[in-house]
Amino acid sequence: MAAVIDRFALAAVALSADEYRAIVAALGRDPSELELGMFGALWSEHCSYKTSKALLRQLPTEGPHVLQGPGENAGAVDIGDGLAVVFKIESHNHPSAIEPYQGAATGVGGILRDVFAMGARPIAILDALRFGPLEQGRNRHLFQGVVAGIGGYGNCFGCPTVGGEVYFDPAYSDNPIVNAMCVGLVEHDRLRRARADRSGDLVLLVGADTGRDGIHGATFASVEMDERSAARRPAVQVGNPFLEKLLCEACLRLNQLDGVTAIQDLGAAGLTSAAAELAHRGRRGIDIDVARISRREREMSAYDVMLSESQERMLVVVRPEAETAARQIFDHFELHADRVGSITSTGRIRVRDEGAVVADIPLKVLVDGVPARSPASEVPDKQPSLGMPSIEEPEAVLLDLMARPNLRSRRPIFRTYDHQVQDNTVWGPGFDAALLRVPGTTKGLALTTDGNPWYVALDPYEGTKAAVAEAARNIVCSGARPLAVTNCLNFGNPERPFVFGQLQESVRGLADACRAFELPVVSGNVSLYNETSERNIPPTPVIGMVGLLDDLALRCPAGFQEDGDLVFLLGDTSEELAGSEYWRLIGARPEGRPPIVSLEMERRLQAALLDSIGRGVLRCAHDVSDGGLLVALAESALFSGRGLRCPGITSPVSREAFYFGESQGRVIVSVAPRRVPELQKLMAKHHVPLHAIGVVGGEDFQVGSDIRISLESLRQAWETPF
Amino acid sequence: MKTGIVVFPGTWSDRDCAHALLEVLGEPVRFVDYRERDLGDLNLVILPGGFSYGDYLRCGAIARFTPVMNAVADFANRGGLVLGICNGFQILQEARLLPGALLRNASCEFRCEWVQLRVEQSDCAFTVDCRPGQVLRIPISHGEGNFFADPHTLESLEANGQIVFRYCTADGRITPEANPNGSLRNIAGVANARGNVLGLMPHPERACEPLLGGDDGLAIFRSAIHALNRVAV
Amino acid sequence: MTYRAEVFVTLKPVVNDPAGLTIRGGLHALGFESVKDVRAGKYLSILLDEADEDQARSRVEEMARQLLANEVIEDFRIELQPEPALAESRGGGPS
Amino acid sequence: MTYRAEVFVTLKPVVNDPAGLTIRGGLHALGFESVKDVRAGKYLSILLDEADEDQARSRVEEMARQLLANEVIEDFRIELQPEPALAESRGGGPS
Ligand SMILES: Nc1ncnc2c1ncn2[C@@H]1O[C@H](COP(=O)(O)OP(=O)(O)O)[C@@H](O)[C@H]1O
Ligand SMILES: [Mg+2]
Repeated sequence: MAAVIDRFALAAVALSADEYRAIVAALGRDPSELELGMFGALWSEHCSYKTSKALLRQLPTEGPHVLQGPGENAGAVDIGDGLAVVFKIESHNHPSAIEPYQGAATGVGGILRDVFAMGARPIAILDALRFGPLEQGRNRHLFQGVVAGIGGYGNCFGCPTVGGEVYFDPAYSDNPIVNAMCVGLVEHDRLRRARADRSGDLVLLVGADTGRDGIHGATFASVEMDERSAARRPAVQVGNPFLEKLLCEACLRLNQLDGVTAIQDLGAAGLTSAAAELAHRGRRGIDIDVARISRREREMSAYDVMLSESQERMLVVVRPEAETAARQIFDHFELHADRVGSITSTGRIRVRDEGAVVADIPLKVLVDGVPARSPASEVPDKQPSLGMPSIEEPEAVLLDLMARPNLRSRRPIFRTYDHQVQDNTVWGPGFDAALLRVPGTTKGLALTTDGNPWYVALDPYEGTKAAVAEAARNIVCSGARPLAVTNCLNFGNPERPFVFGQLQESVRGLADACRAFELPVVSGNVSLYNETSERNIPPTPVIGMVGLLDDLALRCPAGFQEDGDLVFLLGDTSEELAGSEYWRLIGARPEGRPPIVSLEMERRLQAALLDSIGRGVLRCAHDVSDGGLLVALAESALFSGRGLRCPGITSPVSREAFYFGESQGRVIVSVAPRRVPELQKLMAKHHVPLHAIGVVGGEDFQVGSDIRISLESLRQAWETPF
Repeated sequence: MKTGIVVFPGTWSDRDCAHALLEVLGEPVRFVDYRERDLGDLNLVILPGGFSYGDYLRCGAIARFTPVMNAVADFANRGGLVLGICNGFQILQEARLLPGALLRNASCEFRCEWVQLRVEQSDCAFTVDCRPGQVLRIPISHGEGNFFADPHTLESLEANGQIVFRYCTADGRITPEANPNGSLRNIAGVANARGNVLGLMPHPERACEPLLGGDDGLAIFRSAIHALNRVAV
Repeated sequence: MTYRAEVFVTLKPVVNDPAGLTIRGGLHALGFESVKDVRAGKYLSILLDEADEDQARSRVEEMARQLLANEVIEDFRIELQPEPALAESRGGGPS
Repeated sequence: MTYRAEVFVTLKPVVNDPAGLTIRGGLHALGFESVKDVRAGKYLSILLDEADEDQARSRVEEMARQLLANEVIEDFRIELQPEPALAESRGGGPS
């Protein structure tokens, strides 16, 4: 190893000594400092997926409707009428922990660029968040900053934020989770791949000037946070949603132009990653001249420029004869564009600075050459199911549950998000899935993110399965058919065997569930090293799902609709309380077996629901999830301000498990009395158990002799502010 | 009738307004670039919502100096109908075509939700189809919609009937709880003295289809159409 | 000559200041009980080339009047110094 | 004793400043071509009761560090004077 390349230099780019030796072997020489920086970035966990790649191969990624699976900026799925839905979810956990507003804002900015780089117009944002308890000032600061940052960026940009989730648990105190998903629409023939496959094309860098932003942000996201990271070069930057809006409009217009070969956003590892991946996907090479790049600061080195992660920049590859037309578009939007290089046939990335070649690397090595890591793993034994504590006062428990930070109304959060702009929002946040009109059609898109963290913590395999099942159930309750999945895997330090074991099990659960529901995974993101001072976050997979409703007229709401309608529970309840909100309310230890999804039962349930909704049998459907049956019933009552009378339900299991357990595969529905026979017939046909619950109406929420609360008191509890 | 929808850098409800007018009401529209200087072909000009220039200095402050704003001022002075929605309202105030200013919401938070508006005046061009006292349900979506004017201006607005909309409860009462942003006297929309320029914070273009939650916003666009037809007759 | 102008834009005293109130609330919550009042404003630091100080000041005043402050709700104050050692003028560069 | 602290919060020079850039663009469009750079920041005027000037300063510094600025991306500067003729402490009132 060269004398200059010591342990510290490698640590600075987060490469191992073995990886360094692999670089020297591939190049046949020592890398220059710039080259080493480029390797550090592209061989980082964040860019190379070196630890997770092998696991992710288990995921089903194909299906008849898939137009683009993983590997591009975002996945794309056909929705008919010549249209495709484009979507992806991504994490911005580390930056948000340091500067919550800007960290979250630039997270939204990054995922928006992934979608409009595909030629799609962003039509929705969803955000999945996890924080420590708000009683601690720092957690509150993070929570408020992140929520403000998500709204701040999306609202200014003009893309509605229509859904997401927020959970609180002490395990996220040091390390919040901030995942953002973006969904876009594009005509099939305008779907664009970031693939430069024609030598001689010109490479334009458009948007913000390049500053010393987040240099090594990619590697930074791949090593644990510690006290030192605060002292490093600021890895957080100030987002510019206004500039992003102009960039988006320009890219969408550019996308209609002949002679545009590829559009690629600059994200982690900046120009290095964008240029290398663009050229490598097209099996070409690329020359970059850093001297041509507009800078925000003086005396920036080639290293600074190649590794800068300044936001709001895009690479655009055009045929030489299309440059003028492209520039007219940039001028129209007052965007600055530099011609920074060209596509070559060399298969190499070559970087020049004032004429001198400062880096020259075969793309195959840089993009694909990182040796896979397969850390030791330790899979915990399956936990036994635990016995039930009994409850004295179901009414008090219900009120307590409704007011819990994990269950109370999220309105104080989502009313700070513009969830209507673009005029397609049929149902914004607040229900099971958001529902958007597909402009110009009668179709709807149902969108959700899900990932109960406690089930995964108890059993990563079962918990991840449950997350997929719940997401699909949320979509189905609206009347839509699940189409495809994106996912964000937020885990701790994979070099710790128990963390890698969690990751393995979680991915296995994701793969099994997606296969069972025939749902392709078309995009995703892995965020590892969520570890602070040796404390690792609990395993946190977040599932993003998109569903299609052919006729919006057939949508099914989540709230009770008419007095006198009859309410039923579909699906069976088991003695399952571990991992539930009730479990945490009574202070039970976080152990035991989480609710187990039967994929077979779940498939039947969802088929039965779609069948009944399609025939117009149901007046409402709401999935039973966090908090259990009574919470779900209370929510359906509060959504529409209609009470419920349950004459006294005979519980097949203990009262606790029936009222507050979170057994999966259950949905509550309401139907007009005259349609009950049809419902019964349909459930019998699909072999789905049906239990009578009660009747809609009145001002109260009443369950046998156990509970009688006014809707008003329920609402007060539910609307406890954060 | 022909409507022009002005697009500033950072505007986003241009497309929503076009959708409401063209697809829902069947009215022809044309987008007007902020660099244009001629509005000769138009009867109605809409300054839509959004974050012009990011709203970085002050909402509407920079947009107000774009070339199109001279044309908008001329158009307004000639009696043309001008509707400023949200950011458009802020721009009209910055341009002094409408009185007052809009401060940060009293909550210091952005608010996107359905609110109720009471129509205070039906002789404004944008409310001729409404009854005074009628309640319209229309969403807001803003962080700075807190109407302010000095006491003298406020009095003259009241006296001249320039206050066109106030935030109200579902049954039309003007209460502090119905006020989503701290606006003085619950003011949601004001007109100029002549009644041909209206600015309001709520987004009528988002309330034009029952599928999206309600269509009370149509009353405002229809009023403008009828007012123009009346003049034309 | 290059000058650095500092422009302070504040809400007029009669205008209420939601941001100031919110910050005061935040400070109280953090235990800074001694805080009686907070007013929030904007601070702009502008680098400009002008022939002399008088001209620089009058230009900045024009900027403030036309664009930087809205006289319906805001007041402004300007401070000006020569910026001595500015070797080179690069677009967006910091001082 | 009552003091008035002025806190100036600015983005660190290495951090990009979209607001500053956009304002500079607006000034150029208005014909203020001599403007080379604009940085946008916050200006806070805080009235507080403390025993003496040193204590007031150190309290305000704590406030800035904890709430008013985020030192990852922002710098701050404090100026402090005694506020002499403050008869009475009016809640949200102006200075
Ligand atoms: N961070 C958020 N941003 C936007 N919407 C949110 C957020 N958190 C929760 N929501 C919305 O609030 C509602 C309730 O959330 P959740 O309890 O997670 O729903 P479910 O259990 O049906 O998945 C959903 O409609 C969800 O989209
Ligand atoms: Mg859910």
